[in-house]
Amino acid sequence: MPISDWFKAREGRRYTVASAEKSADLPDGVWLKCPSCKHTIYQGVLEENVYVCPHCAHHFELYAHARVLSLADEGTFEETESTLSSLDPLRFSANKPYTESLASAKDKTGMAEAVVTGRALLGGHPVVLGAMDFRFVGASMGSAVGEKIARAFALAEAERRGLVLVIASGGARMQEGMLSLMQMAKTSAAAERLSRARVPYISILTNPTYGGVTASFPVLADIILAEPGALIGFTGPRVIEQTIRQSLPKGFQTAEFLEEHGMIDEVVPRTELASTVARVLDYLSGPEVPLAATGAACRVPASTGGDE
Amino acid sequence: MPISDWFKAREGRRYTVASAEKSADLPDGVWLKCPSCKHTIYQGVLEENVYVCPHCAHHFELYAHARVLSLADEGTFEETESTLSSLDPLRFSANKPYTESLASAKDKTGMAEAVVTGRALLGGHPVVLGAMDFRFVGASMGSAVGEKIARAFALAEAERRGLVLVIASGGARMQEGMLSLMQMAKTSAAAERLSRARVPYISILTNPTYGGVTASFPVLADIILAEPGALIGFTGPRVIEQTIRQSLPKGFQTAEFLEEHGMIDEVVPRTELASTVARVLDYLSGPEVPLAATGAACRVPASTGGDE
Amino acid sequence: MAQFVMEFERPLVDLEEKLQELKRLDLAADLELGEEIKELEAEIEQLRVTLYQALSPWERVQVARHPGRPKTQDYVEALCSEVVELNGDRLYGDDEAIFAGLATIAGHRCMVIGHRKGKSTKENIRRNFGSPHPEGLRKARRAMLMAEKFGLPVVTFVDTQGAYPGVEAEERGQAWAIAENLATLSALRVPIVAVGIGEGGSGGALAIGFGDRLIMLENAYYSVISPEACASILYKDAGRAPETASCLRMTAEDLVGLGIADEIIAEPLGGAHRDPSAVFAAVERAVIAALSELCVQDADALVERRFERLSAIGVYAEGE
Amino acid sequence: MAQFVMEFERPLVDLEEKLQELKRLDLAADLELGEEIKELEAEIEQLRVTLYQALSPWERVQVARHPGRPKTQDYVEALCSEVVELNGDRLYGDDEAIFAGLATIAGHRCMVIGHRKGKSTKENIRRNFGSPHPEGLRKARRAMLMAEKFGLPVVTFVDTQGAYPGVEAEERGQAWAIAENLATLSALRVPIVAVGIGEGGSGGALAIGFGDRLIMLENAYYSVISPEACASILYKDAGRAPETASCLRMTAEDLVGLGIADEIIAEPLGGAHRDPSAVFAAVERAVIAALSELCVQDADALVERRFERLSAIGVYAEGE
Ligand SMILES: [Zn+2]
Ligand SMILES: [Zn+2]
Repeated sequence: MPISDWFKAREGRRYTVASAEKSADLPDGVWLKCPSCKHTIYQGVLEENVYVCPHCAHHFELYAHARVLSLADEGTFEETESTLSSLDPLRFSANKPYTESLASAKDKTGMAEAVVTGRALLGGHPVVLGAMDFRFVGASMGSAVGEKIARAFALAEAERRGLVLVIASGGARMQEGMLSLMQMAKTSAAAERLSRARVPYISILTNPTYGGVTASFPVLADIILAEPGALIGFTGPRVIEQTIRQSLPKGFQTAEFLEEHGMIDEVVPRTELASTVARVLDYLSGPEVPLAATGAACRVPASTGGDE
Repeated sequence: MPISDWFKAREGRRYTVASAEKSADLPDGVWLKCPSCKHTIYQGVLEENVYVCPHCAHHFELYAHARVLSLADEGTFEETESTLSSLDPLRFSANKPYTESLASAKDKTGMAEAVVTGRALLGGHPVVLGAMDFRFVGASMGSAVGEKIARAFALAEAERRGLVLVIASGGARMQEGMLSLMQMAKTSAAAERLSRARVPYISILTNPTYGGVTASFPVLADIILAEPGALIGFTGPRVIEQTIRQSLPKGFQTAEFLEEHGMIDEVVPRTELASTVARVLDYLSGPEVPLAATGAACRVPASTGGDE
Repeated sequence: MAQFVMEFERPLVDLEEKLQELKRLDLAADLELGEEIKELEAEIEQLRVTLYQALSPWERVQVARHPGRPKTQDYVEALCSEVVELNGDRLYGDDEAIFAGLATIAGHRCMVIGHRKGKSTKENIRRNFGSPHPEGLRKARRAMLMAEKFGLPVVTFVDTQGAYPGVEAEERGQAWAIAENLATLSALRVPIVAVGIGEGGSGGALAIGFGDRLIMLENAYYSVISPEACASILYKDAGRAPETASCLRMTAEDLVGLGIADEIIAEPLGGAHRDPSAVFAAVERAVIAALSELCVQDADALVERRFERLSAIGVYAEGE
Repeated sequence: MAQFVMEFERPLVDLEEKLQELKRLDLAADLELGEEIKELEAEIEQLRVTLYQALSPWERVQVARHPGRPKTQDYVEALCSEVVELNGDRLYGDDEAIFAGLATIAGHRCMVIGHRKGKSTKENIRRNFGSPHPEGLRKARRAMLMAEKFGLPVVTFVDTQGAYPGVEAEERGQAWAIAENLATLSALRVPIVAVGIGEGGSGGALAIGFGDRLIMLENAYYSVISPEACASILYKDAGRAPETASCLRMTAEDLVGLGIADEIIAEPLGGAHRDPSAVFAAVERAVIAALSELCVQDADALVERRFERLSAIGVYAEGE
């Protein structure tokens, strides 16, 4: 079913779908303006096209739930840990109390935290699927995000499901101080465990992916994909400019720049993400029996011919 | 005992010691001229100083047997595989027959092949020790050199002795064609086995170390040392200049250049090599019981205090 | 583009051109040149066989370097489906001289790695004529380790003049990158099938160019040094490469004789470029046969056999 | 070099200078100023205690950044013997902002890794003020893996403002290098003891800065973001760093409270630079105590406990 119907079916939750949908309270059939090419687009068309402008391929921001639905086989996504949420362990109140930031983020998004995780099928493969939502305190990683990510890794390992995570983040959540920084170590430890269990892990870097989050679980994936034009880096461009007192090269920190510099596997348009991930899983998701038990060198013995 | 006495004690073998010794047939007490600073040096002094010029620290070429003796604890070196030597499997005779090159190399050096290997103690540690001799067909690696190197790795693994190899080479031995190229894979495979057995391996790169030899076992060591000023690389400087049609940067491919580029651990003057290697072995050579058998996280439990 | 003519095939090409001319006459003037044409065709056929059936090593090198010869990307396109290309070494850069990707060959899911020469000058510049930098070899190594992690056999296509001999390649550790690939290939716990499809230039070829099977195309070569460089060293005259090409024993047949290659795939008369699709089919059959045999083997035994196979390479004497 | 004076200790330094003056007068003129001197000394002592015994977080940050504060190389010199330095990542370069080496601490053979700030402007430029590039972090990782291979415990000294925020660092994968270190540290099969000796700036610190024990010097800090950067973001005014330094809970005491650090080593009044040798002795005792406990543990259990320790970090709510 179309994403909007799915949401209607879950009334009471105020999920929104994508950044262009800010006019969604208007009657059906509303037209939206692409910020890049200035074309007006019928909303239904945009929705069908996973919020990629059909005229200039501009990728609108896609919110976490919509993202997850855009990747999962229809009707298969089941959310996990949906009630896990942040506290305010530091009683952080510089400028604006952290509790206020959290409350307004919850109100704006209808989410309990900045990441959605769950079980799903993807191209027929059982996976654990997660996506981050930049509207929620910049999708920064505090204790709750770190814990949800770590549990996603643990679930993938326990059930030997491929893990697919869609990343967007401004970095660590400074309002949780060192608890936030340590989530980098915690999620990287979880990623290392999954890797040693030889369960496949694919990350999809979207705009923007920065700071301490970039420097942890997202870049430890077996296959790293990124959306066209997404800005990805450790240090933000303004800080770098202040440090080196020079302007930055053109295209710096774009997905395409990172591909050229050997850091990611492929820049994939959003419309092809689901099929690309499914194809990768065809290769990396094997039968449930671990290799060691069979002794054979390969996952797919010659006699089976290959197509599962 | 001094190196020259050791050689006298092994009469019948026509080992020579170092490049400066070409005047060794003159009576004792001969004076030699340093090609770098032009000082004349009493040969005995040069010998005591491991053939390093006491005035300018120029490192004279040091032949394989002298090299081995300069590293081993006195009187402990026992040669292995001393009779292993090359054949002419390709009946290679472009310009000059390979058999002739081999015969004249044997005649000139008194060696059966371009590498000397054996058991020894080094700083009290049981080791397998090897050194290559540039005078022997440019210390290029044919089947015999590859086999001797592979056996040195196997011996080190079997007896859990640290492996110390002193490298000098012009590269693969083209007169053995593909048999020579495949020695790169064969010796690298041997190095990988030793590494997985967690037996320490230290290589010492000396002038010159080039070509297919560089690109195999020497750079797979746990610790890579090099002599000051030694030229080390994959492609020789002349070929690179012809390819890029530019002159090369100053200091290109020197040991110091490689250290700056992160490829080697330390440039160590020849006079300090034995003590440096011994110190490394203090750390990496453990008790004979493999770690796995004890379960403990560290080689040296706290209670023993450390000094063996 | 005009047909590229190798020097040694000039007499044949001349006859072929004459034949084309006769045929045009035949059609245009409706003359009865049938007999002449038939005779010429027979002559051509005989010359073709004479010329191509016993190519000298140096002539084979020319064929291996023929610009129209099928390249790694042609094999990937012809043999592989469901390709997912992997980019980058995750350390420094992405080297377009090396291809790495997940791919399916006749139902076998594999990791495919190959040197990637260009087909035009422009493409060749981008791909550095198929001569890898360290980052290309490190990308290949990443692919090998991924294959091992997920139990996928590795299939490599070898076609390079060698690792790139440049300043930056040396600075970033060309020798280190090659050696680490050799060590990794030697102990990788999945089957490795290497196919020599064109040039096999020294360490840059070897860094992805050996395993449990080495399959050589009839005119592919594999050598410790290029015949020209060898001639330069020995004779100070690169022009004597035809001689050194023979001395170096670098042909497919030589490699089987030396116990290094396992199998030779016959090429169409004149070379693989004369009938690529026949070559693709033959390569696919050979690769599949090798995989079918290797994939069911126990991983420990596989690695042990590979080690023994490598260890056995070499001819030397022992004893006084 | 003139004593570096932190702003908050100016009143104390003024009194100390006055005392020196009095003492010079006393000696020169042989006057009986004994009483005045004694009084001033008592006053100074009291002020010193008042001033230093309850430093604010922002004052601690100043102490942690004091140019005379002992640095990694001072600890290596004071605590370690038989040092063999390791250079290079074997991939791209050697980063002097990171030290790695085999070293013996009171009989314990270890792998020591640390951020290395310079002691002079010239040295700081060479060492990039202790802010690592990816190649420095990759050298550290190589050292970690070598330690694991040969069963050596890892001891790290953390002292950096952070990973270097430059164009080339981004190009060569700063985030990738940090993340790989985190993954490696999390599963390394030897004990890891990290010591916060000065600044603990974000990911660049964390990349060598956690393990089985985290020991903090009293005035060392460890933070997700520098107080200045935090103030810039929140108030558009870096000058309000004293406030954010408190909010961020970045002191040694805070870290113990949060369950992240295990232990605090007291510093001499005024900071470690006032009596380095006492600090070296205390650090050595703490490191040795940790190693003695960790080195006899079973490697599997060690890694499992480290994972559980990391997994337990975080404060969150569950349930509607
Ligand atoms: Zn548009
Ligand atoms: Zn001299």
